[in-house]
Amino acid sequence: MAGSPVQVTGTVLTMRRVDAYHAMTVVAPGIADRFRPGHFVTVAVGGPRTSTLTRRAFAVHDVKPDYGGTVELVFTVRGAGTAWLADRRARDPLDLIGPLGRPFPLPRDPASCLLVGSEYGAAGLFALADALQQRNCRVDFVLGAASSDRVFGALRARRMAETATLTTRDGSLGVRGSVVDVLPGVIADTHADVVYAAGPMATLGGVTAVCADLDIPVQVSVEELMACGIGVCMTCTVPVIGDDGVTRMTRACVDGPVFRGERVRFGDLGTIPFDAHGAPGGDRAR
Amino acid sequence: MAGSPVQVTGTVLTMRRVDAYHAMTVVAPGIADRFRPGHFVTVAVGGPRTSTLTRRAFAVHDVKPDYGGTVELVFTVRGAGTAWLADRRARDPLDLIGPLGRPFPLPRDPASCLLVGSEYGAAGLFALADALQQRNCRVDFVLGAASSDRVFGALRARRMAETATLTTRDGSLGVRGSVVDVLPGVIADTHADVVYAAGPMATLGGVTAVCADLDIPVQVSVEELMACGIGVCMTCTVPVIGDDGVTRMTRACVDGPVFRGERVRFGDLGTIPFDAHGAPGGDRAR
Amino acid sequence: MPADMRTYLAHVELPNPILTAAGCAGTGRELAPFADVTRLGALTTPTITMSPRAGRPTPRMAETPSGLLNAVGLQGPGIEAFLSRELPWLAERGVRTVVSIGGGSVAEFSALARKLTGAPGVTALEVNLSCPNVEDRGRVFARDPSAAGEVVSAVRTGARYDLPVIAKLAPDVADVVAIAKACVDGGAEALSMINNPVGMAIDVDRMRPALAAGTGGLSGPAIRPLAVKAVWQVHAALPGTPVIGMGGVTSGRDALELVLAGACAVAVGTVLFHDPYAGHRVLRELEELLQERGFDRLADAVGLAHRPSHRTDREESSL
Amino acid sequence: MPADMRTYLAHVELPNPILTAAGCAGTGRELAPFADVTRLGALTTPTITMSPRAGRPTPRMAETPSGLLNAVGLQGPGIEAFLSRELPWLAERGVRTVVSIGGGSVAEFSALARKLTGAPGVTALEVNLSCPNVEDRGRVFARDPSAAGEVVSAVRTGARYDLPVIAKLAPDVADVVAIAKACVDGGAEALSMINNPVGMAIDVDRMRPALAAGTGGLSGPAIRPLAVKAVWQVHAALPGTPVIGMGGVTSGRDALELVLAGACAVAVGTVLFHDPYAGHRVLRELEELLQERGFDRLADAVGLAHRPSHRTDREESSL
Ligand SMILES: Cc1cc2nc3c(=O)[nH]c(=O)nc-3n(C[C@H](O)[C@H](O)[C@H](O)COP(=O)(O)OP(=O)(O)OC[C@H]3O[C@@H](n4cnc5c(N)ncnc54)[C@H](O)[C@@H]3O)c2cc1C
Ligand SMILES: Cc1cc2nc3c(=O)[nH]c(=O)nc-3n(C[C@H](O)[C@H](O)[C@H](O)COP(=O)(O)OP(=O)(O)OC[C@H]3O[C@@H](n4cnc5c(N)ncnc54)[C@H](O)[C@@H]3O)c2cc1C
Ligand SMILES: Cc1cc2nc3c(=O)[nH]c(=O)nc-3n(C[C@H](O)[C@H](O)[C@H](O)COP(=O)(O)O)c2cc1C
Ligand SMILES: Cc1cc2nc3c(=O)[nH]c(=O)nc-3n(C[C@H](O)[C@H](O)[C@H](O)COP(=O)(O)O)c2cc1C
Ligand code: FES
Ligand code: FES
Repeated sequence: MAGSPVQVTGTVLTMRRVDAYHAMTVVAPGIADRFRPGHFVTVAVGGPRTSTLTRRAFAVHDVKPDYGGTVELVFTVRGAGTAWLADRRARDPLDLIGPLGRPFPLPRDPASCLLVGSEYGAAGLFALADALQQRNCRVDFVLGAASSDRVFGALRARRMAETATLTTRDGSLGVRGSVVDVLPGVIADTHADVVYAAGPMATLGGVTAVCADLDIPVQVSVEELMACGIGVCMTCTVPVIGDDGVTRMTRACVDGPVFRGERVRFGDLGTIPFDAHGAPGGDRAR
Repeated sequence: MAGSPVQVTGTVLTMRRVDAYHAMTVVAPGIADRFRPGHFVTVAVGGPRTSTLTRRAFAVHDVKPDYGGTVELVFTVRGAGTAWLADRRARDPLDLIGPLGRPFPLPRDPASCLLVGSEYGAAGLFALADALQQRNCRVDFVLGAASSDRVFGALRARRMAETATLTTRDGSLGVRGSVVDVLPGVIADTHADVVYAAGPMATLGGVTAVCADLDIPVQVSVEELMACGIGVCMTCTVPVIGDDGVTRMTRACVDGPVFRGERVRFGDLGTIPFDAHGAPGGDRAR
Repeated sequence: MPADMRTYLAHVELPNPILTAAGCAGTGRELAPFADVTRLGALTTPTITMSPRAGRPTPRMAETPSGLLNAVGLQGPGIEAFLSRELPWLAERGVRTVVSIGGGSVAEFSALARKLTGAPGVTALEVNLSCPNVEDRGRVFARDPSAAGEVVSAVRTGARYDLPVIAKLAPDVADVVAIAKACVDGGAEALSMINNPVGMAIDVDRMRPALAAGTGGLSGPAIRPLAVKAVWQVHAALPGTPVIGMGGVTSGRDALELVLAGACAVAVGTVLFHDPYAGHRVLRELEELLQERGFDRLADAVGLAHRPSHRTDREESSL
Repeated sequence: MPADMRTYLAHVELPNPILTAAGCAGTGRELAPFADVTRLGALTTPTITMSPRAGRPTPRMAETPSGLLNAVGLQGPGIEAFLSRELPWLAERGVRTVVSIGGGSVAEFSALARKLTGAPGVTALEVNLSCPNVEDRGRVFARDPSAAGEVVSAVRTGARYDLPVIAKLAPDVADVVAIAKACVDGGAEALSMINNPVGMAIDVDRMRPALAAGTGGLSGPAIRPLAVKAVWQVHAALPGTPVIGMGGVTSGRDALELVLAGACAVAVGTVLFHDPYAGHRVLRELEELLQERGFDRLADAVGLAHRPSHRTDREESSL
């Protein structure tokens, strides 16, 4: 049943602050069992009679076999839902659905893999790094953020990977600039065969452009506002080019969030590309 | 400033179960200072981003000078708001407005006072009993409810009053029946000069009818759905006969909740009496 | 004894009154891991259009208090792909399927009805009247009694006689009863309500509309009072017409509210995004509530809140 | 530097844009213990009618998700008592007062306007168009452009030329812009929106409508998306007409949402029942938000979300 999502009432095990982030470990056996790197979960927020209806999506940072299976999420407080989540305490119940989405595809043969994480996007890459190393892949990291407190996982990346390059926009840690700026150099240094990236859409677009230039395959984990996370609402679509060369408005939650970078039309985000399947033409119901 | 309401963020001091009731003590200095028996408070429920917008009204059961002033509420869980309240724990913040409403008028000279409380209506009568006894009034109680676990304050009533008559509808405690059934007998036995009553509207109507028959003054604390509790919304009106003999739809929250029983048109609750001031006639905007 | 939960949409019997709302249950496949969709009263498809539609640009959603704004723009594969790839999956499993259809003109609606006639597995057609009429400067059919009636009658004529036609009404009209009557006169055997009223949110950080499309449809518990009102008014005016009530249902109590107002079936929409198992949960809760209240049959509760009231009611309740 | 918060309703300057909504701030006296009502942009009175009105029977309220249903039925003392007992209290304290008026006929509206002309302390008249027209089978004025326009023009004629006339619109109409235009054509110098859409709740225990009146007006955050949409559409169509936005405002962010959509003033209603100090809090929060965003003047933010969008917006925001 790997991959088939379940809805569970988990129990918060621990809450920690990690710089600008909250790390939450939840006992959620059915989800931990089925997890593969790149999966995400959705969380019901606000408690009974809340006015915040929609679930919030989070990458799974880690799963552990403890207590039958735990999942760890790492998040920043943005709006109402994440503020509520940050207030949870050990033993609180938490309603989770997962694992969701298409996980990162792993190379069949050992390869040199460069993992690029910007902001909280970094959180989802560590389970991937583990899986890659188990397959005897070389793993390198590029982690970046606006400021040093938002570079997630630098220590762990340094410990586990061959190299870990850090960037901050304000220069407070590592190289001043973005992960995209250092990418060509790091790719050259690490002889990367493949790049995996997670972070804001603009960053993913930049990473994809660099990889395309250097003709290296890149897998990106995209983000789009999600109302359901399970493929029924059609709010999370991204213009993605299919195997047949046709661009379709493709659901990030079930057909992604991981896509081959060059398939995502980053330049056309927030639009319906004129050549997309079903793009406005004759028929215009609401 | 006695009587002028304030909005305060109180702190829950204790939560106790008392039979079918929850008793909650809240540190709320400004409110305790201004309290007189018969006042009520309103409580914001549900926390941030709740979907339950309106405050809930509760009689003040007791005030104490501890910690600068505490108020105690006694309530049963009915819907979403009281369920949330029942989940509060010591040290939780609680947003209160009070004291609200017109308190019980006290007799100028010592008198024999019969206090009639049905269901949670009993909660508001103990502070009144204290005040009456301080004025050298004789105090007797009639307390009733559907079943024994819902008769509030029987012990305390027995301890402090000359007599305390208990009634339950299922006969599980005291006399089987309602407070109204025993009232004529108790009035005769205690030589009551005045009756004070709180409880469901039907009970108050019954109490008032008995008192009218016996020609004894009665003060009732009425209950009507309240959206604001401070007199601005006009949702809590009850048909009440004014000093000029004219019936007006009168706000229970600021003009009550305490009224002279014979002024309340219990038989016409849930209607606009045809002879009420402004009753439907010519002009009918929405 | 549990209440008999069967209900009827025209002559079609459903084993229970809980449906999914159009556009909220995907193609059926997506819900399957969470809940047995064959056990629903019926599943309603997203609105199917003639041609494939890419829908609206993102952002397509915004959360509002107890509500959700969406501007998906009827993204879908078009009728041919629906018939070849989506309907068969439902039909094979025996999922009772209400097919929602949408078009920009009367002719398009009628063509869709013809294409769906005879397709195996179609339980009923639901006419999504919240579509802009390209022949009337994009005014939606649902806002104009005569346009609404015309569309319904074209669908009724295009579809086989034994396929019930349901007209789906929007609440943001001056007089929903007038639209309902026009639809029934046009041949609708049942009505469903409410579709999303149009709403909007502004992102105060970007200082732009939160949705790329500007406006969107409001759904969720926030709109339940509008749904109850629409069902109540239409049931009062057309007591013989079956009504599928929807709008903010999250629990059996919410469903019962719509039933008492006059709905003989209830659809769950937005709540599925929060709880994919909600349809089954709402059904169980509704069954329990009916049983507690001593109902033998769901049908006896339909519209019951319309019975004349007695003055004594109030006093009993406050005892 | 704090932003200049002054705003204008026609030629009348208000020191700040936060008003109270009609029927939500009582006569002013009730709020006074909690907040200094003279510091509000203005206080709007409950709708004043010719004769005293006892209103609707109770229950008059029901809570709904993020909303409140009310059926008060315009209980009030009538114009004479208002002029002799309520207005003077406000006038003496210098509370800027918008007087809301309601009638069952055009003649009644016009008579009210004449009675209020010259009364000291009246800042503007607000015409509550959500009143049933007794001459048109109880159809509310707000749902019919010509009836709305006629009422407004009668009030405009009845009131002194220098007393601004504000028309208050309801959202449950097929085309709010058409009503807005009719009101402006009828002489309204400003528009206020939204009044409560009609909704309903059923008490599933009593199995009866929760409100004695059956239906009621829905207010609170649940309806904010409907308010933002109405303000947006009307501002787009009539950019020169001042709009007072209201509907579910609970915070400065909510107020800013309406301002960016096109409102030059914002009224707080239902939130006052929860927090009697809300008007002042919302004002302070709005000031802070404007300052954070670098605005020198509130006026510069009004309708700003309408500016043409650039593709780059999206990318900036996701950085
Ligand atoms: C696949 C995926 C994985 C994610 N992983 C992480 C993670 O590991 N750590 C982390 O901090 N954040 C992650 N996010 C973003 C996270 O979902 C948002 O930060 C969160 O939903 C914001 O909720 P809020 O209540 O704080 O904000 P609000 O503004 O109150 O949210 C309002 C609504 O918008 C949706 N929403 C808002 N921002 C986003 C967003 N960026 N993506 C999707 N929906 C959004 C919410 O789900 C909600 O429905 C991920 C998003 C996706 C799609
Ligand atoms: C002056 C006054 C004093 C009261 N004192 C007490 C008391 O000491 N102990 C106690 O247990 N209860 C008391 N009540 C009743 C108490 O207010 C309700 O039980 C409570 O509001 C129910 O809230 P809920 O969230 O559980 O129910 P819900 O059904 O969720 O409430 C929905 C809405 O209806 C209102 N409402 C529901 N029932 C009542 C009611 N009976 N009276 C007024 N508003 C109501 C709520 O305020 C809320 O706005 C008093 C009511 C009034 C008016
Ligand atoms: C994301 C989304 C998509 C929808 N798509 C459709 C649709 O395709 N056709 C339609 O008739 N209604 C559509 N609706 C409206 C729902 O079917 C339903 O009428 C409405 O949302 C009210 O119910 P709810 O509050 O339970 O969601 C959609 C609603 C949502 C939230
Ligand atoms: C209890 C109550 C009474 C109201 N009375 C009036 C009224 O007399 N006249 C009027 O024009 N609007 C009246 N309204 C509507 C409000 O003025 C306002 O337009 C509406 O409630 C939306 O704002 P809100 O969501 O902030 O409350 C009333 C609203 C409520 C809740
Ligand atoms: S979030 Fe609903 S389809 Fe992807
Ligand atoms: S509860 Fe609002 S006026 Fe009494």
